Amino acid sequence: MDAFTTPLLAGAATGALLLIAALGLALTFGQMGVINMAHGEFLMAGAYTAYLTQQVVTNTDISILVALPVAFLVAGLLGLLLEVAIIQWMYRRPLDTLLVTVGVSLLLQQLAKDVFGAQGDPVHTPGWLDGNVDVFGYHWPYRQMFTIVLALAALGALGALLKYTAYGRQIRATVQNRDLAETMGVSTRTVDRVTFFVGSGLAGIGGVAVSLISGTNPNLGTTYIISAFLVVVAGGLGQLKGTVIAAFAVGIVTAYLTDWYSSSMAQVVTFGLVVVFLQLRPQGLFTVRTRGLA
Amino acid sequence: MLELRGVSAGYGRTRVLEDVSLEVPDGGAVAVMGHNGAGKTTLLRVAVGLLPVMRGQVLLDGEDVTRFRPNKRVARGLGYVPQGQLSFPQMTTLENLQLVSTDRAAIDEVLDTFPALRDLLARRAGLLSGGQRQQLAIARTLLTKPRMLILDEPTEGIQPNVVAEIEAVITALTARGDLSVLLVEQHVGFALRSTDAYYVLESGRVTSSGAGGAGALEAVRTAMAV
Amino acid sequence: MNDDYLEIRGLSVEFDGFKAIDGVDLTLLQGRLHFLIGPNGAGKTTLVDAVTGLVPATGLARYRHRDLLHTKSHRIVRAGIGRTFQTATVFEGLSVLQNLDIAGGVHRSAWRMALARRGTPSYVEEALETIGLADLRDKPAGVLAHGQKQWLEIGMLLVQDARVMLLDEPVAGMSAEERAETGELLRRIGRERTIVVIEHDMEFVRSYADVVTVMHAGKVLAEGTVAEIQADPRVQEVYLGRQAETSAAEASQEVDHA
Amino acid sequence: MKHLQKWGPLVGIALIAIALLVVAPAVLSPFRLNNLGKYVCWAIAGVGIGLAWGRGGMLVMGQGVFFGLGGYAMAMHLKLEAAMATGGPDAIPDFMVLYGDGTMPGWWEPFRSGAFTLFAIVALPAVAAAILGWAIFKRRVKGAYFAILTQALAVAFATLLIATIKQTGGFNGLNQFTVFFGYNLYDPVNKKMIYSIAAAVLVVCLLVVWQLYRSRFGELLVATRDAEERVRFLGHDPANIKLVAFVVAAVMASVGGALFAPITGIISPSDVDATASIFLIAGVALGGRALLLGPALGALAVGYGRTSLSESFPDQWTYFLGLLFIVVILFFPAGLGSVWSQAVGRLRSVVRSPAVPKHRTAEPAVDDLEVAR
Amino acid sequence: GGSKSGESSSAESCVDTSGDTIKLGFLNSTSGAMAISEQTVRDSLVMALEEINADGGILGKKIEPVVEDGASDPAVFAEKIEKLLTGDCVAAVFGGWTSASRKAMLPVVEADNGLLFYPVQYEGLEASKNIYYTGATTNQQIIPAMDFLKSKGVKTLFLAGSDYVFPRTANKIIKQYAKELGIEIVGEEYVPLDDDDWTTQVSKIVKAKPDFVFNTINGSSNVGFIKAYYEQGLSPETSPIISVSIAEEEAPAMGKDVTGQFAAWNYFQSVKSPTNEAFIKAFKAKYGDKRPTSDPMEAAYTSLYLYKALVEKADSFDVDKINAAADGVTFDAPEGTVTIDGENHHIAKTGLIGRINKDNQFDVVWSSDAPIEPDPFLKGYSWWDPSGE
Ligand SMILES: Nc1ncnc2c1ncn2[C@@H]1O[C@H](COP(=O)(O)OP(=O)(O)OP(=O)(O)O)[C@@H](O)[C@H]1O
Ligand SMILES: Nc1ncnc2c1ncn2[C@@H]1O[C@H](COP(=O)(O)OP(=O)(O)OP(=O)(O)O)[C@@H](O)[C@H]1O
Ligand SMILES: NC(N)=O
Ligand SMILES: [Mg+2]
Ligand SMILES: [Mg+2]
Repeated sequence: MDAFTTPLLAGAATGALLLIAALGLALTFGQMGVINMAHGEFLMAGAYTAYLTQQVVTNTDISILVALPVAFLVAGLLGLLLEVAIIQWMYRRPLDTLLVTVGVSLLLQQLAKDVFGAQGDPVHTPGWLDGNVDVFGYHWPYRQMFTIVLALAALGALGALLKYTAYGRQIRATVQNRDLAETMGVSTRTVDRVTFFVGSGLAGIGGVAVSLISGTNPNLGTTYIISAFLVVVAGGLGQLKGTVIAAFAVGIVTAYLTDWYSSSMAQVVTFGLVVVFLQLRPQGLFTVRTRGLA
Repeated sequence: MLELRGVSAGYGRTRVLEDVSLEVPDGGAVAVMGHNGAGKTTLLRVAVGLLPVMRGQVLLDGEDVTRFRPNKRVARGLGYVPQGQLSFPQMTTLENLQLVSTDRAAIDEVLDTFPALRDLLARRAGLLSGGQRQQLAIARTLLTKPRMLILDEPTEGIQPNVVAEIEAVITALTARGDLSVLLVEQHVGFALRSTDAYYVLESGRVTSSGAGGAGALEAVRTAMAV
Repeated sequence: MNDDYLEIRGLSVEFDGFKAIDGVDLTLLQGRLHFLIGPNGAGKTTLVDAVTGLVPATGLARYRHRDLLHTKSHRIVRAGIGRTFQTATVFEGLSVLQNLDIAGGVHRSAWRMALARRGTPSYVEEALETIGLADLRDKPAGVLAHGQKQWLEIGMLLVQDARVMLLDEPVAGMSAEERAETGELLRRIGRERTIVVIEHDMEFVRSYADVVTVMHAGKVLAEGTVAEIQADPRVQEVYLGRQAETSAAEASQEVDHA
Repeated sequence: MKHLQKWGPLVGIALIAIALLVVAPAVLSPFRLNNLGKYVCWAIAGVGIGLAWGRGGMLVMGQGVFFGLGGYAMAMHLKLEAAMATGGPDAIPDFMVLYGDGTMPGWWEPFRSGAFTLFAIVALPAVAAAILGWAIFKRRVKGAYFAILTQALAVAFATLLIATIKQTGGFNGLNQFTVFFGYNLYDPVNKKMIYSIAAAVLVVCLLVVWQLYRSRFGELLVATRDAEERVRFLGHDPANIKLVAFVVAAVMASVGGALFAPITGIISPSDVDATASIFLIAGVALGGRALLLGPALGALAVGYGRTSLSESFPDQWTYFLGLLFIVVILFFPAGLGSVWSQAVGRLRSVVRSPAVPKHRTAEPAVDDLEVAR
Repeated sequence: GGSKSGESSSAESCVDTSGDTIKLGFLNSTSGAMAISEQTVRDSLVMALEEINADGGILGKKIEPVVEDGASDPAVFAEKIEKLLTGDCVAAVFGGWTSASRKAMLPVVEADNGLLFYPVQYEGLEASKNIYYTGATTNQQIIPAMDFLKSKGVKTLFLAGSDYVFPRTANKIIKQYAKELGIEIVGEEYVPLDDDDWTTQVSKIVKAKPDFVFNTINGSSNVGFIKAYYEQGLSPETSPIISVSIAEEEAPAMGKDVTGQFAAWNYFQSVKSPTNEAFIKAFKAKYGDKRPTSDPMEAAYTSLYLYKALVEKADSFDVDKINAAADGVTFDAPEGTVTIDGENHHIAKTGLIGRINKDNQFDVVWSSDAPIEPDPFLKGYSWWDPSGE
């Protein structure tokens, strides 16, 4: 039984982590078309925020809870800064954003190393997350459940934002036709900034979750960025539903493969499976088509 | 209402408009005519703010809005229907409208003008036919409740009886006296019927202008048949 | 009878339960300018899409014994059927000349593809003159105005030597003079070709149509000469509208002036 | 004027040839020349990227995979040559004894033959790219999907190499070569020879793309980049057009990798992973992806920049590198080469470069991303 | 043209010994994934250099460091060491961490007949006349750790390592020795170096209930492993860990109280000796009170002093003369007296096992007492079969 449950539950937690990272990307990449390779470093910023918060709020039981909104803010502001300084000039050439943000990612990594040192810093798991519950032989850590809850909460909040507010329509309109949106009275500048802020902020929250797994280190972002992009792509650009399914699918499939073979082979095979999957659904899970050549 | 003063504009290093001046009075309707590539669309893009000027000024209600972004000009009452049946393809017809206003009554009102759209509310705009998209585009702009409509070949691709409908709407709105119109149109007859002044554009310059009406037909034809 | 006609029988196209085309029969003969009109959303573009492999369809569409509904788009083109698009799509990064040259390249061998173009092929030169873009030959097509792009598209069909041309609103956005020029052009090239034109401008239809088919709600509503069509109350009802008479009168006046 | 236009590119290639083949060997120390050789290998891959990305619009983020195929193919041969030089014709590479069970996998066997290796360096990437490209392009995967997919492949490829220590040397990669097709690799004269081969290969690659760019295929490729679906209605299958460019780019990357191994004396997963692939792209972007000479010169410049920046500022150089990416892409979207060609263009007052039109204001940004498809 | 294989040409040294300074190269990754570990090595090299210079230098010449970044990329290490040796004409190079970087530098340093001092414990099975290995080889760290486990009565062992050469080779040795010792290996798991997620693997440890876990994980991945280990309810009481890459620097970075876990090294900050006290004092004075000292940085520090001792014994910076004089050169290092083996260029080191206390320091619980002679090829161990599994 545990051979079945362990990868399922552990994989779901990995998937949740991917989901938080990918949700931000689903906004900045899926909605706005910006390929932000520095998104991983926003994750890293979230992790360092968790560490710094613990220096201030020394009670680790509450510091993580404090860290969540602070990390959202920190990473969000970083994202905003990136948008204002660089991205705003590049909306008409999305593929180029990839290269610019690679540069930003290099800068941020080096900066983290110079500020915090090459050695990682510890982030302590709060007492109430320190433990596990036995699920058919798998000692399911509370921390993993917390990650899943966190991801679902982020998903719910983002989903509501997109669905029930005018902002949701505005962001879609902006990405689909910037000029037209502008002439429909949408302030595309505001939309861009809000979107980048929220998308990057989500990465900050993901970073707090990651810090509970691996503490902090300057290279933390690189670990997640490509999988997160892959999730967004497999899920279909601009479709939250697809992103969710893809995140959990990648997390759980990887966990089973890890269980059966090895971590390395699991990575290789999962990437391979995504490629095969895109053969079947070339535009991702749920991306919708329009007519003609447009 | 809207005034262009000595505007030059273009793309990259190529100039398309050369020292164009034009005025649309409050409640007035102006037609711009010219051959393909004369710069009509460019002129309208400058007016809405999608294209920066190289020289000259754009004034709205006497205020210099040359540096305003389009959405600010829209907030001040400009409504723009671009050429090319543009829509937000991944959003449904209804969402396209709701982007502008979620007021159910207002939406109903424009749907009465374009009844064909009623059956298409749940369809994604990218799946509509060309003419359906154009109707949607006009409806969407009307929904912004503009004080001034800027229309770039609004009847292109629209079936004749709907063209007549659009013409009637424009006439009705201008007749109320609170709507100004700047219209680019290839159907000279339609254009002149709906407006009270015209400008002819040749290679980016205004080569002739005058009062509208049926009498202007001959003048425009000569101006354009160079 | 020669083989050079396009035959459509019982053609249907369905999108998620919505029948955009519903059992259309059409025979398109060589040498006649065939116009396809009908309300927005009647299925005209979809019909062309179906015949050129852009959307899946059922029924039958045949040209020179070739079953078009089961042929890939690029092979349909190779079989001699060309089309333009309702929103003109040309290669923005290439010059007008290059656009035309590429269009003439379908039957070039791999080896000749690897070689550079030397000079301007005569058929490209001819097309440039025909569509009146000779002066703009070195301009990137991306900077052409709307109408110029539409001419370029027609020019591309010319060098492609398409035997069947399906033109989706080719004169939309053109001035009256330009329409007239385009109409004459179509008439000239239409003699040895099968040409289908989708159009809403009734003045243009009146001036150049040999046959008119009216579509409505995915079906063929009527077919005949312009006069027959204009007299058809059903067509007036769904398409031409109450003002059909007045606008016809006005249009003839405009023509007189032209 | 017309002549300049026609022969200008050839003059440029000739200048590069003279600089690399005559001037550099005369003025550079053996070490610097060897370094230059390494950049030349990247430039060879870069030329291919210029074709696929600059002209074909395919942002190939995983060229490390092909670079690696060639690099490892060559390295396997050199490893076997080194083993056979000391241990006789049946000798196997040292690491297989150290980390493995002292047996060699069968698929290594053919690489004992130099001829087979040379064949494999071309055939392996060609076949791999053809299969991959066919699958990807026929399914019309493009834009950002394509970019991220290829990047993921580079990650998977590097992970696979690391995980197969016994067959590929894992994280360590393959190194400690001593002989290159019979020539002693420690002899400076021979190193110079290998450098010259690399430089000559680069020149040949430039000539190949020069011909491709001016050919009708080159125009068709640009057409496919700009309006892929429209190409279908000219009677071409865009997948085939893209496939050709993709395969040519893959082979060039592979050849670059194959020369990289003897020049640097090592090929390891970090030379072929996602980061390495991005650096390949960076050079091309810097130089100007749609230009003829831009990708090669850009790759050389990035290679040189990495070396000299890290020598001058060993602790801060990644800042400079990061800034370089940002500044170049932000301010010179068509690459530094475009500054030059624009200046020339202004002189002639004709812009004939089939590069991306500068102002595409009328188009929605989604076009490049294919969101709307 | 060029010569066919056979006549190996030994490069002429370009080291300039005429001035009153001597150039040495420091080649560590200060960017990329390995910067985490290698930065500390760089720090202690710099400290040793300052001490030596303050003390009059080597043979009266002040050391002039030439610093380079290996960028965590073996090919860069190969390029940079060549640059240091042939361009800057340094007399010796200090650095490298991963075996990949060392393997990449080896042919270069041999071809140029230069010197490399490599300060990290590694998987052995190598000896080059141009490299001095000042970290442990397997019989000075892995094998003592196994002896320690045997002495604790361990019956079952679980192997957890990063997926690269050092852990895989170390585990190959461990498995063969375990068979000899009658210890059963109940699981073996690897995770890529840059991967932090150990959940699935740890759940296998939970299931296997081993007496001990042998940890050959490198770098930041250790954090993920340790967190997953405690999360799933494992503890030093049930299945303690013995690590070969967790030192004083890493222990507090785990974000977990790792008291009671073990590590095998040749140096701990807690080692009691006057030299070590001085070393710790100097280090903290230079880098701050919070920075601990650890085995790799001690080995790096020692390597520079060993070089000084070598040069002074040979009375020359010439590589061949240094090599000729190498055997028996000693240095009173913080870890104790170390001695160079002139044959294999490794050094004799004392094997230590420490247990982590609540201050994240290691209490020595086992010691080989005397320095262990290096045996990189395990010639002295009859159970070792290089081509066995
Ligand atoms: N994005 C652009 N970049 C460069 N040049 C452009 C661009 N858009 C238009 N032009 C050029 O500007 C000129 C005027 O174009 P514009 O679209 O304003 O013409 P128009 O009068 O609206 O024509 P049409 O009746 O065909 O719509 C044309 O010659 C065209 O080549
Ligand atoms: N992929 C699709 N999915 C759903 N509905 C579609 C799709 N494609 C077309 N339609 C619908 O099919 C109908 C026919 O569209 P079509 O574009 O053929 O009309 P048309 O006759 O060309 O109209 P117009 O004159 O406005 O161009 C329209 O109602 C359109 O909304
Ligand atoms: N040599 C090591 N620890 O990689
Ligand atoms: Mg226009
Ligand atoms: Mg249509």
